[in-house]
Amino acid sequence: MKEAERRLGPMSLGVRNVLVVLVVAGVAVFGVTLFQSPTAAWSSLLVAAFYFLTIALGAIAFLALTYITKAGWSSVVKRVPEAMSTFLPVGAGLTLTLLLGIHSLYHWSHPDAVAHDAILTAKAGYLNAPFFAGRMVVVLGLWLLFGWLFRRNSLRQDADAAVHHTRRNVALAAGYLFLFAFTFSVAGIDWLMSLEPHWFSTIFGIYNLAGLLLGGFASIAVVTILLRRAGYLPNVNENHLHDLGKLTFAMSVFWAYIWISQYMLIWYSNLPEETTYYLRRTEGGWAFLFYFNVVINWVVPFVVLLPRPGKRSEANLLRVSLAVLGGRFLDIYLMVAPANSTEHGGVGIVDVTTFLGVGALFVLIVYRALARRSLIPRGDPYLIEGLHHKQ
Amino acid sequence: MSHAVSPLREPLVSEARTLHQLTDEIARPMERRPTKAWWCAFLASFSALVLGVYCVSVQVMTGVGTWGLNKTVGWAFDITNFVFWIGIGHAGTLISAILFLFRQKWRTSINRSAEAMTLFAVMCAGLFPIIHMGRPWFAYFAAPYPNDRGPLWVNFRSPLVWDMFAISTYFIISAVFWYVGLLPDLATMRDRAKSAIRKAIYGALSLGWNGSQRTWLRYETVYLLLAGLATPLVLSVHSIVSMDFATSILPGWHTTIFPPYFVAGAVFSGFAMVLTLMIIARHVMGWKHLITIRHVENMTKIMIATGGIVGFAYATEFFTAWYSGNELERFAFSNRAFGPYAWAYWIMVGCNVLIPQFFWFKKIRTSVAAVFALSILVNVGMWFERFVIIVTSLHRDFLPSSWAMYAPTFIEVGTLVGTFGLFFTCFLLFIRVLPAVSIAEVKAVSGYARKIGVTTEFREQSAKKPVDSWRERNGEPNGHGGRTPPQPQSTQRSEEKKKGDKKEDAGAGADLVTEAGE
Amino acid sequence: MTCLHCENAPCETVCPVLATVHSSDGLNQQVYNRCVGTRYCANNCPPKVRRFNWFEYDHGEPIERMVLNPDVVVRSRGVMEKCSLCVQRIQAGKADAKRAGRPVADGDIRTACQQSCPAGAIVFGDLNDPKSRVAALVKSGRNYRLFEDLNIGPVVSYLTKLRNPGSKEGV
Amino acid sequence: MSARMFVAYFGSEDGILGATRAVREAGFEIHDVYTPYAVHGMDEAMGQRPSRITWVCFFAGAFGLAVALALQIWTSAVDWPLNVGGKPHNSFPAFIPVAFELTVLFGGLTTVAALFLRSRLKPRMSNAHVLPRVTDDRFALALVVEGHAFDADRAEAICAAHGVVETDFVEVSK
Repeated sequence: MKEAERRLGPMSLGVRNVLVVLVVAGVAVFGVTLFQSPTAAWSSLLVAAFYFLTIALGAIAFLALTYITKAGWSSVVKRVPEAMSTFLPVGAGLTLTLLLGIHSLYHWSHPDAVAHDAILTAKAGYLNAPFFAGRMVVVLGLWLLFGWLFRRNSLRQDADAAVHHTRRNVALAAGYLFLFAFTFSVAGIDWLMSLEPHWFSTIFGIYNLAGLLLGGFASIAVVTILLRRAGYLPNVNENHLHDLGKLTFAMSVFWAYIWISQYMLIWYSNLPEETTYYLRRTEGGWAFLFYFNVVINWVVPFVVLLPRPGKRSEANLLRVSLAVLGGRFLDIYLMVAPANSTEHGGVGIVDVTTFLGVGALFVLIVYRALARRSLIPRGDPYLIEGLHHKQ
Repeated sequence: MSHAVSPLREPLVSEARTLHQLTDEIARPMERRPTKAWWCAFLASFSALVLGVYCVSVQVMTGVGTWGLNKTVGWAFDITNFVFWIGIGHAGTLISAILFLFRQKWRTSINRSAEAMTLFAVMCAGLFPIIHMGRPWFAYFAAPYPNDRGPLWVNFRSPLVWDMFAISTYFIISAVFWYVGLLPDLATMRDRAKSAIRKAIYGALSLGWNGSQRTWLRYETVYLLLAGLATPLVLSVHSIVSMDFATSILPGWHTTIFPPYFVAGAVFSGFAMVLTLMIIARHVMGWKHLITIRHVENMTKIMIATGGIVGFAYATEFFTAWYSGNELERFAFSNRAFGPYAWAYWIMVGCNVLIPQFFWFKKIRTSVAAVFALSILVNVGMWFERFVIIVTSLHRDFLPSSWAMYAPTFIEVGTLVGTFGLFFTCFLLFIRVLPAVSIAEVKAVSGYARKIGVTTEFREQSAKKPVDSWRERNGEPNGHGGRTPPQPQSTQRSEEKKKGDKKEDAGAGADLVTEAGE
Repeated sequence: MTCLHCENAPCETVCPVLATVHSSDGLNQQVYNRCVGTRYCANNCPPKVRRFNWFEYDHGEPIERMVLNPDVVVRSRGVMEKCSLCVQRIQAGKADAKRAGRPVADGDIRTACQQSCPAGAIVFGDLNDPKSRVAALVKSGRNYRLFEDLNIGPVVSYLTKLRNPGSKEGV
Repeated sequence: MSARMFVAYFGSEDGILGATRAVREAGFEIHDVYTPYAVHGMDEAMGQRPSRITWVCFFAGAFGLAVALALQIWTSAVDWPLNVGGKPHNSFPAFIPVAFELTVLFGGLTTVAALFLRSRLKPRMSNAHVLPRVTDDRFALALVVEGHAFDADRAEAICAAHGVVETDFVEVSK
């Protein structure tokens, strides 16, 4: 292996400039909209921040899951999720910014609204601004800590090839997965479910978790394929793509399973306090997006990735993963936008520009992280299995 | 073997064995007479089964009134047992299908018994939806068959109809999966059989399996496909079972988290049962090198994970009931934790949330006795989980005027005991007549991660021996281009038999060398 | 309490064998000879108004049996039952009207409970007929339905007492 | 139906894998390989194409799905539409579970039936057609003898290089 294949060179200036322009444009449009329609602006930031935060978290979940299941094949791609996890501090910062827009986003944050609403009064012990902010700081802090630890241990292994780094990460993964399921569930309830403070669904946390894993795995596939096309990661063969495809496929089916569980149970029981959520989203312009969400997040990956060649073809996997990443935006958007919008459907300009701005930031940060370290985890004891992976 | 294996991997078969030794060790328990312990266990199980048959007969002849139900609590022991047994079955499919898809090779030595367990558990479970009916002789009404009643079909909106489809599909697919997995081993049994009857029975069942690679390739494809089908199937079955409750409008039953939560709970309790059975089996059958302490550990780890999901679901449910701000929801849960059935609730929490936390400690995970005891406690807890969900939600629902209490009768308890009798009777018969560990699959992984592999050693051994060629047998020391007329078929087979005996001796010699080499 | 004959009856959707369905009159019907007795309907009934035949009850000697209502089927064991809003009387009333060649008039059909209530506190009629007494009472402002937050749409409703809103009175 | 074959027995997976690869490269026609367990990489060594049973499974599953949806929609909304709890006659979300189950049932059963038919697996009382010990600890390589010039010396030499333990001419059923 040549050193050049292991290291990513600096980003070309043209690409870099485009990304910087996107970031600046995002900030500008967001700033302007903030004065015209603060709810729309904050909603767009919530969607974009949550989207990229969950992709970084999905990458950490991938690492934790492969550690705990003692997967060997994933060793050759693990630098990709590690690099993606470095977006976490920025994502956390953007999420904290949302606290400034709490009154635009969350109806329960207005004390006078709570006072006139018996249900909101009953929940005020949980849904109040200080506690909300406190929970946000704690969950973000925990994720930052674990993301940093996983990557640090893995990078240290490059130098000394010691097995104890792997063992330590396995132990960390066991604890982290528990902690993460719990904290992410809290985050889902707080940031998204409480947008409609009367509505509740016990599966909501798992629904978001399924989406997070789907988006995380799809984006790992995308970055891996792009690097491979550029001549890096020469050890990633179609068997690895097959596994990434399988995981994306499985998570897509899992997401659909959770989606239908929530939808069908609420449809069946037909209780007014629950059906409001779906009634709002199946009216007017939202209806098309609502059903299209299922098509792009489940039907497309299911049909394309079901046959074996579908998962092993680089181009195929790339296309489907990109479709899924688009679907993830739609999924999050559908949880956020209808909650505070009086309009019936449609994605606004500020939603697009903010999303692209945060996305450009994401690409800049992940690229930097990829370029700083060897793309092959030389010291990983499972590397031998990853290099000779075949199925 | 040429596979690249990480130095962190440990062998799956903990002691070196030749292939023939593996065949022998797994097949021998079926070829010798049953032990005293087996007879004791069998008699105990069979007595329990007889008790169950008695209780079910009384109930079917007299009416559901022999149970402790009332107009408020319409389901209790019946559906609790149903969900409990279905849950037990789920670990079998998880081990055979999901772990297969995840390439967790350690599943090989436990999947056969776990799948058998699935079948027997589903049999026990399937009993309850039938006997819980007021008129079980009309159970076929729930099937959509052409009829002249108008025509009257069934209500495809009813979760009970979904259940019927789900459970019958689950049973059929599990049975087929199990049988397909058994084929190579049945052939091994056929070829080892001494008596003509055994030979005929195993011969008929093994469908003429001859180890052909062309068949193996299709077989492996089919196995993968069945695993791919069984994985969503097992998720769907318990999801559908959970929807019996979740589609209702009853606080405590209607909650959207039920499908994934029930699946996790099912796997949790199923693994507890697999552990209970496997710990006994490895002890009684002397299979400690096949079902190693690492297998036990891996299963406890899965229990930590699934137990964690279950605990997480309890917390979510409780929190959301409060968060909903809905008085009925809040009451349903406070009644669970502090009402008249609080004892059942806290047994459930204790056994399902606290007990698995012990498995974080390696000392406990590797202590077979401790794991055995804890796995039984988990099963107790999971039984109570279903009891709590069903009874506490029903007994105090919307109108306080219809609140009531429930207590089981002798008939209900006897029926539960009877299903345990059925389960263990079937299982004990199973280990007498079918290989309880997959011979072919264990052989395939016996050399895994072993530096001085069985296969290598055997090859060295055989390479040293002079090749037993057809030439010598025909008395033709020189080559002749392969135009030899082989012996007539009839004599050839007897010839081969003799040869077989000779090889048996050679095999034994090779074994000795292997052991000496260790 | 009696069956509320909900429009979105939670008992109906869960029955596997279609033994409880809605009639075109708006009744929640129970088909005894189709019922297999899963008791699922009773579990899912918020007011818990369904009754199950736990045993085969003794209906006595042929002479004793003559006290049973000849218009109503005797339910066997293992079958769910409940208020049918005197479906036998509804059918008879409709048949009488048909024979007389006129539509069913308000007050033609009286349920057994209505007939036996000395205070006349129970009113039965066609809700779709705006001129019927029951429709007028429902519009009176005193009317309320149970479990409205469950969206089950009970057809049987109650009137609040005028002077003491705390207590309830039958329809 | 049976034909005479040259059969070489091996005591290990590695032996048979190597020998199979070698005889194929040398141009011998492989009738089949008989092994006690599924040997990984054997399909490649023998030059087998992936099984087409996957397609059987896919189409059978799709057929099951279509049958299930048709049955449910027809019985609930066409044949005798009943008002059940105010739910629509075509209650599609409620039909998903049964549709899924029948997809799996049709797919699974048809796949196994296809395996049995294609591999001609059917009950047989005797094991006369099975090579000795291949269900225990032997790996057998059967080469086609008839129909072309078969060089037994060369075959034997190749097998010997891979640790053959026994060679024979046997009538093997086709």
